[in-house]
Amino acid sequence: MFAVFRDLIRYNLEFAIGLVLVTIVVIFASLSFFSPVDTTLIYMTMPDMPPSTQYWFGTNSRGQDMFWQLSTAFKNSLIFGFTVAVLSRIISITVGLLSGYIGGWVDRVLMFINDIFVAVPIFPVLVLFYFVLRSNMDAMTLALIMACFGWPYDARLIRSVALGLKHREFTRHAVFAGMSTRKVLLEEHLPYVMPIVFATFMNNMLWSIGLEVTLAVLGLTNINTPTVGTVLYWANSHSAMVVGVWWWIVIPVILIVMTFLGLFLLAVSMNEYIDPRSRLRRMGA
Amino acid sequence: MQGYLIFVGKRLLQLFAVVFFGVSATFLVTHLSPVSPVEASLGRMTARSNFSPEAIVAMREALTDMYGVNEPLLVQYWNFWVRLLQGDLGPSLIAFPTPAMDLVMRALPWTVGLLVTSTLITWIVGNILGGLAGYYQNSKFLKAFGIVAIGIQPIPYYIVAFILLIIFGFVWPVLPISGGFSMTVTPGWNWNFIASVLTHAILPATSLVLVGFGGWFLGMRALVSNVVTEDYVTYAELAGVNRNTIVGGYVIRNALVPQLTALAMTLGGVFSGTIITEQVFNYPGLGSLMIDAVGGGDYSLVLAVATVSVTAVALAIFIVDLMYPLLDPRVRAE
Amino acid sequence: MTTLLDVRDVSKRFTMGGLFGRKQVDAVMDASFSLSAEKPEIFTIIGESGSGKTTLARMILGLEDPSRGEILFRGQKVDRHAGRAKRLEFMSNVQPVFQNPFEAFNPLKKIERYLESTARRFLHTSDKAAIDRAMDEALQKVGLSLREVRGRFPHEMSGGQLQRCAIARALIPNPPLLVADEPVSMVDASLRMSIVNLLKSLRDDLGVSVIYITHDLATAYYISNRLIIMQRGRIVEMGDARTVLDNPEHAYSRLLKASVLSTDDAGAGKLGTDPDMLRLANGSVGQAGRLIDRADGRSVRVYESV
Amino acid sequence: WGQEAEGTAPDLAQFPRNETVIVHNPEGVIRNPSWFNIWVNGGGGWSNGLHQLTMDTLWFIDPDAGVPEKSENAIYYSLASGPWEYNDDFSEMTVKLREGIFWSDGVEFTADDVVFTVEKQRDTPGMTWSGAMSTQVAEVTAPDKYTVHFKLKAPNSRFHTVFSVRWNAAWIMPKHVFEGVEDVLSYDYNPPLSLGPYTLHSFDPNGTWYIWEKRADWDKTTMALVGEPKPKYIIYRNNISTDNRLIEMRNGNLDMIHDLSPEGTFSIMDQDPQVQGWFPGFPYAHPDPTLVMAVFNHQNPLFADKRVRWALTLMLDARAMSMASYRGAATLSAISVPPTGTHPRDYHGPLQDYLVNYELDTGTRKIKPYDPNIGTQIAEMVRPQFGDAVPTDEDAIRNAFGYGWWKQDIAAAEELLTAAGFTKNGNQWMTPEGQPFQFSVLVPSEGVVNRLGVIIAQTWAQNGVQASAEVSPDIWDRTGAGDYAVEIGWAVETWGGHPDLSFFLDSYHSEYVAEPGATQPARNWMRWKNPGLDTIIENIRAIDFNDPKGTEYGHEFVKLHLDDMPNIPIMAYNVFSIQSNRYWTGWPNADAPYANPVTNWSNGKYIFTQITPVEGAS
Amino acid sequence: MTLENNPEILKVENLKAYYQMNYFGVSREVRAVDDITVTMRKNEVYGIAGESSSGKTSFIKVLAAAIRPPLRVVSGTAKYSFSSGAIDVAHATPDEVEAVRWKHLSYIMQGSMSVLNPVRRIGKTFHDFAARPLGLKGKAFEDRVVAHLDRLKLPPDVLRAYPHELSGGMRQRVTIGLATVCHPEFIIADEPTTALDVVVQKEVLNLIRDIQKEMGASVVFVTHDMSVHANVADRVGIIYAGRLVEEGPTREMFFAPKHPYTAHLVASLPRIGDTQQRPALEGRPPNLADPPQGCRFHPRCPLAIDICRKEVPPLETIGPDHRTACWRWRDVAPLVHATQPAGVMA
Ligand SMILES: Nc1ncnc2c1ncn2[C@@H]1O[C@H](COP(=O)(O)OP(=O)(O)OP(=O)(O)O)[C@@H](O)[C@H]1O
Ligand SMILES: Nc1ncnc2c1ncn2[C@@H]1O[C@H](COP(=O)(O)OP(=O)(O)OP(=O)(O)O)[C@@H](O)[C@H]1O
Ligand SMILES: [Mg+2]
Ligand SMILES: [Mg+2]
Repeated sequence: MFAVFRDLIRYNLEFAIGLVLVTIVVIFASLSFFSPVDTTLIYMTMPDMPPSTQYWFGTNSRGQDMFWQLSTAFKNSLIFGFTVAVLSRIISITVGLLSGYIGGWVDRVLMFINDIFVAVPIFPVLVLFYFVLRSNMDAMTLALIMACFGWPYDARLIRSVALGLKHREFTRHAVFAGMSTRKVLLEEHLPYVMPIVFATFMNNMLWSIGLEVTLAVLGLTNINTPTVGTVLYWANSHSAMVVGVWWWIVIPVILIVMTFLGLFLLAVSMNEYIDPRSRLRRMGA
Repeated sequence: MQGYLIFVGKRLLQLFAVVFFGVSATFLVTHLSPVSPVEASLGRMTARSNFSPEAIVAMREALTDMYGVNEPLLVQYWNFWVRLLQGDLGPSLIAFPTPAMDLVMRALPWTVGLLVTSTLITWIVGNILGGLAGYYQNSKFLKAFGIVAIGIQPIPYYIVAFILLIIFGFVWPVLPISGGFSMTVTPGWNWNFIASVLTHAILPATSLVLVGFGGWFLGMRALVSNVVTEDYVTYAELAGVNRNTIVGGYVIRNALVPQLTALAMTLGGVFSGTIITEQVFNYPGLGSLMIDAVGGGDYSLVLAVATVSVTAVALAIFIVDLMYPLLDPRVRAE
Repeated sequence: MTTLLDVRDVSKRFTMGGLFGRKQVDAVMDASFSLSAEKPEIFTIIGESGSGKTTLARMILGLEDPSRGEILFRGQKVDRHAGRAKRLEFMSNVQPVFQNPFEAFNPLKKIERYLESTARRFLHTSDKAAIDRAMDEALQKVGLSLREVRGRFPHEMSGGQLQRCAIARALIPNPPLLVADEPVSMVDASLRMSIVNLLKSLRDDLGVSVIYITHDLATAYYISNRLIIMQRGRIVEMGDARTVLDNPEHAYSRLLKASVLSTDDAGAGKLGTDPDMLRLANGSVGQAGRLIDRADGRSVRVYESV
Repeated sequence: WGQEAEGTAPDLAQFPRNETVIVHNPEGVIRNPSWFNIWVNGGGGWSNGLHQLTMDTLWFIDPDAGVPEKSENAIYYSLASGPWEYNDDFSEMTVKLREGIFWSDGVEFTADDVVFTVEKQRDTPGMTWSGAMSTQVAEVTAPDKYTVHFKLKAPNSRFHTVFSVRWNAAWIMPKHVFEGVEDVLSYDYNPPLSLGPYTLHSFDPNGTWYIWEKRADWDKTTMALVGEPKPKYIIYRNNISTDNRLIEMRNGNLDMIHDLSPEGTFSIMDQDPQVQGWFPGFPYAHPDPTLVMAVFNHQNPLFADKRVRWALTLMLDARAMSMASYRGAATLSAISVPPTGTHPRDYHGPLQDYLVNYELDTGTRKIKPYDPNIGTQIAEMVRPQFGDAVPTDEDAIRNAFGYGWWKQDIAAAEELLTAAGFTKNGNQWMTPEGQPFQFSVLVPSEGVVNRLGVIIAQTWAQNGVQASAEVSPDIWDRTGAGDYAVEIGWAVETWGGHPDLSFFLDSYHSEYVAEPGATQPARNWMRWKNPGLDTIIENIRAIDFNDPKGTEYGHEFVKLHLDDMPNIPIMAYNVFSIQSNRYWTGWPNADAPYANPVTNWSNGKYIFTQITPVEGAS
Repeated sequence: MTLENNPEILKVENLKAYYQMNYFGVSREVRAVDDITVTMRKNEVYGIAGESSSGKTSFIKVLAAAIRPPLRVVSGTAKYSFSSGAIDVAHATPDEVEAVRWKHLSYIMQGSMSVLNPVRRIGKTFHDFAARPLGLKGKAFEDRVVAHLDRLKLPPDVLRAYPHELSGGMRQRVTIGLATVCHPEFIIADEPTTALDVVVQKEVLNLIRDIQKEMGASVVFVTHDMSVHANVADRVGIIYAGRLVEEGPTREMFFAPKHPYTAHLVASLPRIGDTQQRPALEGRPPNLADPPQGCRFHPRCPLAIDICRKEVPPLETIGPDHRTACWRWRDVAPLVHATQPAGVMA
């Protein structure tokens, strides 16, 4: 395992860069656990200070130190996005692979449910949940609800790949090698859909973070909890771009781009690792 | 042929079921929401004027009566279906007594026009580039390009939109930044109008494409990575088949089916509109209609949008399912 | 006499295509035969490409439901949808060697996984050493070793190596019935002999019955007890292997035998086929006919018009 | 596209900028753009020019001073030729109408129109003013063509306000159109007739713009009394995002903006010298005649004790609130009257001494909590950033930043809480029942009030009260239903230009306070009941609108409010309405406060009579 | 018939091609092609046989210029002399290779049943593969393809079919058609008939032979089926453990092999009507990652002596066109007689 890791770093520049990017962001986000300031408070410092040695990322118009603000925001958003993505991945992989592999009425029922979830507009549902739960609507609950809506697209995508895998000889071979359905799905088919899982993982994370932004803007989440969404929401409502408080926007954008580029590079190199054939392709085919 | 018809029939049943359950779910969701359309209307009518408390009470009663919201949920549900089957979604409550469907139909062409076009462009661009990037995994250019695509994708949409707005609306004001068409043209099938609609759509569409294609890019790249190692690709390469043909006809084509399903679903989903585009570019559409409807507790309008959207999604999936055998000749109709 | 495997009037029809054209393929039509439990034998299936051999094998393995007829293994219906325990029980008794070794292994996974899983599941052990031993033994039987195979991905192996791995895997549970679909198509003559000899000794020493699907009439003659010859989904001739092959009766069987290349006139470049034979053999295609039992124990399909 | 637009295709030359004013309509996209029946809520726009340019009714009361000489005490006699006339017990009202006023189709406006308007709405539930008419009007008649006579169901000295436009009022319907309409509730009134100086030219079927054209016979409307409106065309358009508005104004495609963020305003002021706000310098914004306050729910036992309410008041820091919400651009008010329009003259100025000397008993000592210099302090705080734009003159500072507010006095607040039986456990206040003093503060989902609410909750939290801001998109529903503890919003809204307080005060009467859980009508969201208050209200009901005693009662109310502190008045709701002098000039401002510049107010039409095109601008 | 005097078209010299990997914690070197020198002539069919995993496919991949990592040419050359010029495919640039592909050099991959794009109609595939090298368009191209298919006994209909609609034999023929439609000078085929029944196999072989004759092309093909070599090849080369151990005219190879492995291979063939127990080779095929010293066959060779264990036997020419790499080739003949069933030599 260690050797794999070492070789990934050594031979795969993408992996190394991706790892560095993601590590930086994760460390940055983890710093929020040691934040010396309460990031929900406003007017704790001079507003609108550009980045300096005192305030590395400057301060915003609400008098908050952007360093800690962003650190907490990234912690919250990453945890949120990850939770949604992981949960909905679990559902979509399970449904997609099962549906494709087992077929028949299981497939029909699952796809039926799937289609309903695709078809029902998520927005009124979120609003309803908001009104019903109100202040009990915390990030985790929201993540759970969104996970329930984040899987069906990808489940269909995975299913369509799984449909092809079902008829491949190696699946039958695996069955006769005594592998259980779970094993067949997880060990034989899952690697095939892993590239899709990675890709949809990122898309889903973006979707959830984006939807969180929209909800924040509409006042359906607590905008005083720092998240990437609320940071940008506040920047926007203080016309930060117009006024020239660029660091309020540019720094979070750079960080989020770093996060996703890093994840992308990691995903690409993981895909290569999973598929030994593409590993070879990169060696200069 | 007969077998296929049976398949179509079964699938059609499923379509109806999806629409039924989807619409019912939305019905339930909206009617469980505590936002009261009466209060919302009342608030709008009485805001900033000095209505006496008695007058407000009287109005509340009148509105409650008029909107028929005092009936039991089951009765409302039954009435809803009875009306829906007659093609009537009832009056909008925030715009009482205008039929909700009228409001939807007015916003529909804009949203659908803008979103369908930009989604298609996004899909095509994303898939072609994703296919290329997945195939030429060592190409420096495509790698760089992939990084740019992946780099743009996570930038929050309104920031991208804002940058476009500043660049093409202010710094170099060559494109209109508001509305669906200019005030100086007459809607209709005349060139001025069409040109105006097109120029007004450029910025919103570009912003949508910019942030949107990364997702397809990622998806396609991932799908392609399974295909490039297939024997038929290797063989075509060995035979010196034109690279473009390999990418298009061999690699992308084989990875396309799942992306088509996703496209269908996305296209179905455009019927819920995009709130932020509509706000930033003042573009008419369903997104903000939906927000207004939800905010105003306007069940009828939410349901009208939802019904259109649910039907569109279900139909899109249905069509793709029917086309599956065409897209992938190997597929056996079950 | 109890039967090990009873194939009763089995047919399989596939439906292909979609929107416009729909095609029905009768892959197997009314196939019947049975294997006895007491007398292990090598039962060979020979036939045209696409005549339904693999389909028949799949149905026996319970991977495909027959459209008609039924298949019984030890008196129990072979059922794709049986419970997991039952299926496992069945699999420990019947093991396949799949036709295309390039397809039979997941290209993303190491080959040893299949062997390991088989050993773990059917030898009911989770002792690493025991599993390794079982794997190595099986691989040795086909001229490989665990050392060579371990850590390798399918694309790192030659076709023959893969095919041998597939055979080795099927041998691990010591099943009473082996369904081998062209198990030696990709190995050299020498290895082919050793594998064929292996099948033979499995039968003779361990009482394993083998359903042996092949295009190689010579090895079929060499090891099999009985054989069937298939053409377009139909069994056209069935009986004792040597009886049939020494003196084939059905037109297609005869064509088959005549088409076997011989090394006798090596370098002479004789590749012609007798057109009359070809015509006769093709003449029976599409006709139902009837299987008639002959005195020498074989059955031959005859056609009214012929 | 839904429908063909009205009129033919105008080409660009048809709207030369020296003839056209472009106004921002804050309503957002209008859902049902072809709906002009303002008497029914059909999803059409109101502030899209419809009620500003085509509607008229008996009187207008400007929230600011009104055009000099054309108005009296900010009151315009519009369709009425003079003031309202009540009988002695205010149970009947007679109105004399103006002669020579014509609808845009050439039909003359008469008393029949007024009678029709009242009767139609009274008899058709669901129309906008039907509640107002049906609960009050017993009979309406037209003794002659230019006189209307109302018999009321109960005496009401403020009945005329139903027909007095502040933001809007019961607009008069054209009888000759509506009498032929079978179902008024589903009639879209497209194209609308106009009783004002403009008529509909064309509009966007998607509801994002409306173009209005000046009537050739504009002098046959009440606008003739004020002057000729200058623009030939007025375009109302919706620009939803702030950035979009800013760019459009800088590109010369917008002359009046309804509202911006404070920061957006500061930046455009900084970059575009042609743009102006209400105040020539900081804080630029126009104070609305609405008062933003922290509203307590009096049916919540936590806030039953006025010492608690006062304690919470004294915990607040006016400077922090001003900075956090408006970045200093707030106009503070310590009393329950907004510091806008003519109110400083009538209330804030006269009551200043009273406030300075106001004593509060904390239970252990007496303090004077008022700080008349807060405005100066805030001015000093923002001066480093805005420099010369910040006024230095004391009067100007008072107008812009308010007359003063309470000093933050934590010690006094703690004494008050202790006196009320609260105890402090570490840094946490506990109620007399031993529970943590904990509640949530309802704030709207965006804008300056949201920012204000957040800092208020935060300040309380920092001082040991577990208050947390809760964003609520349905804040109206919840305050109405009493489903909240503290809300940041307004329960006070006045005429602005007129000292009468009945606009909000009448509904404060205890008879209207709803049971817990039931919806509270009109403004008394805090459900405050006070016998003294009822007396004041009844006194006001008994005198005429223009009776000078009204102001005295107003002062009484303010004092009562101070003693009881039922909600905490904080600041005017300042609107960052700005105008561009690029093509048009002569906009109202603090120096020439002849009209409220906020674009959705229907009084705004007076502005169009006062502006002039800029020479050589287009 | 002898082709001895035909001009050379391919000259392989000291070719070494190894699989080299050092990645993800695994490092491995497989010497799949180890020092092969061989010459092929114009208009010749050269059959390659050998043990499974002895490096046949690897060798042929080099010849087809299908060298992809981890396969690397370590040393040696593989030079073609095409009518258009000479090219060393072991070291040519992709562009150079591109220029000769299909026009001069075509390749039928192992497992050729699955080399057709499942979602492309055969006609399209033909177009992809052959239109450019042929330089034909539209009708002219189609006519040419139809004519070629006709020669392969395929109806023109197949152009409109998808691969899955064809039987295995048809697909195999399509692949052959693809490889031959441009009349290349050199055709490389890796087990082209493995999956076919004997009837179809015979047809297909017949076809390859016919086309080769007609076009005057050279064919090198790999198969395990010695009877196929016997009937198709002009010369046969035997590869054992990455080395060419013997090559010679087909007849001689079958009737007078001069290497014990060849002898064994020929002898191990069973025939119909023959049930005699046939011995398989003792021992296992050598592991190419760690091949034995000296002659690589020695651990399994009945004739092995000391020298065999120490020194690598050179490839000696022992007759016209006949070369062998065995220290004891002179002693092989009795072996043949000992293992071959009676009557074979007749
Ligand atoms: N899953 C399937 N769907 C549709 N048709 C099928 C399927 N599997 C097999 N067939 C068809 O059934 C027929 C029999 O195929 P099968 O694979 O059993 O032949 P085979 O005798 O094994 O041939 P070969 O010798 O080439 O392996 C063929 O025509 C084939 O095209
Ligand atoms: N990609 C690879 N990586 C590592 N080793 C490989 C790879 N491909 C093949 N090999 C090894 O190289 C050796 C030669 O393989 P090759 O495919 O050339 O054999 P072959 O002679 O064609 O065998 P067969 O007749 O079974 O097809 C084998 O030991 C095989 O395991
Ligand atoms: Mg088969
Ligand atoms: Mg090979």
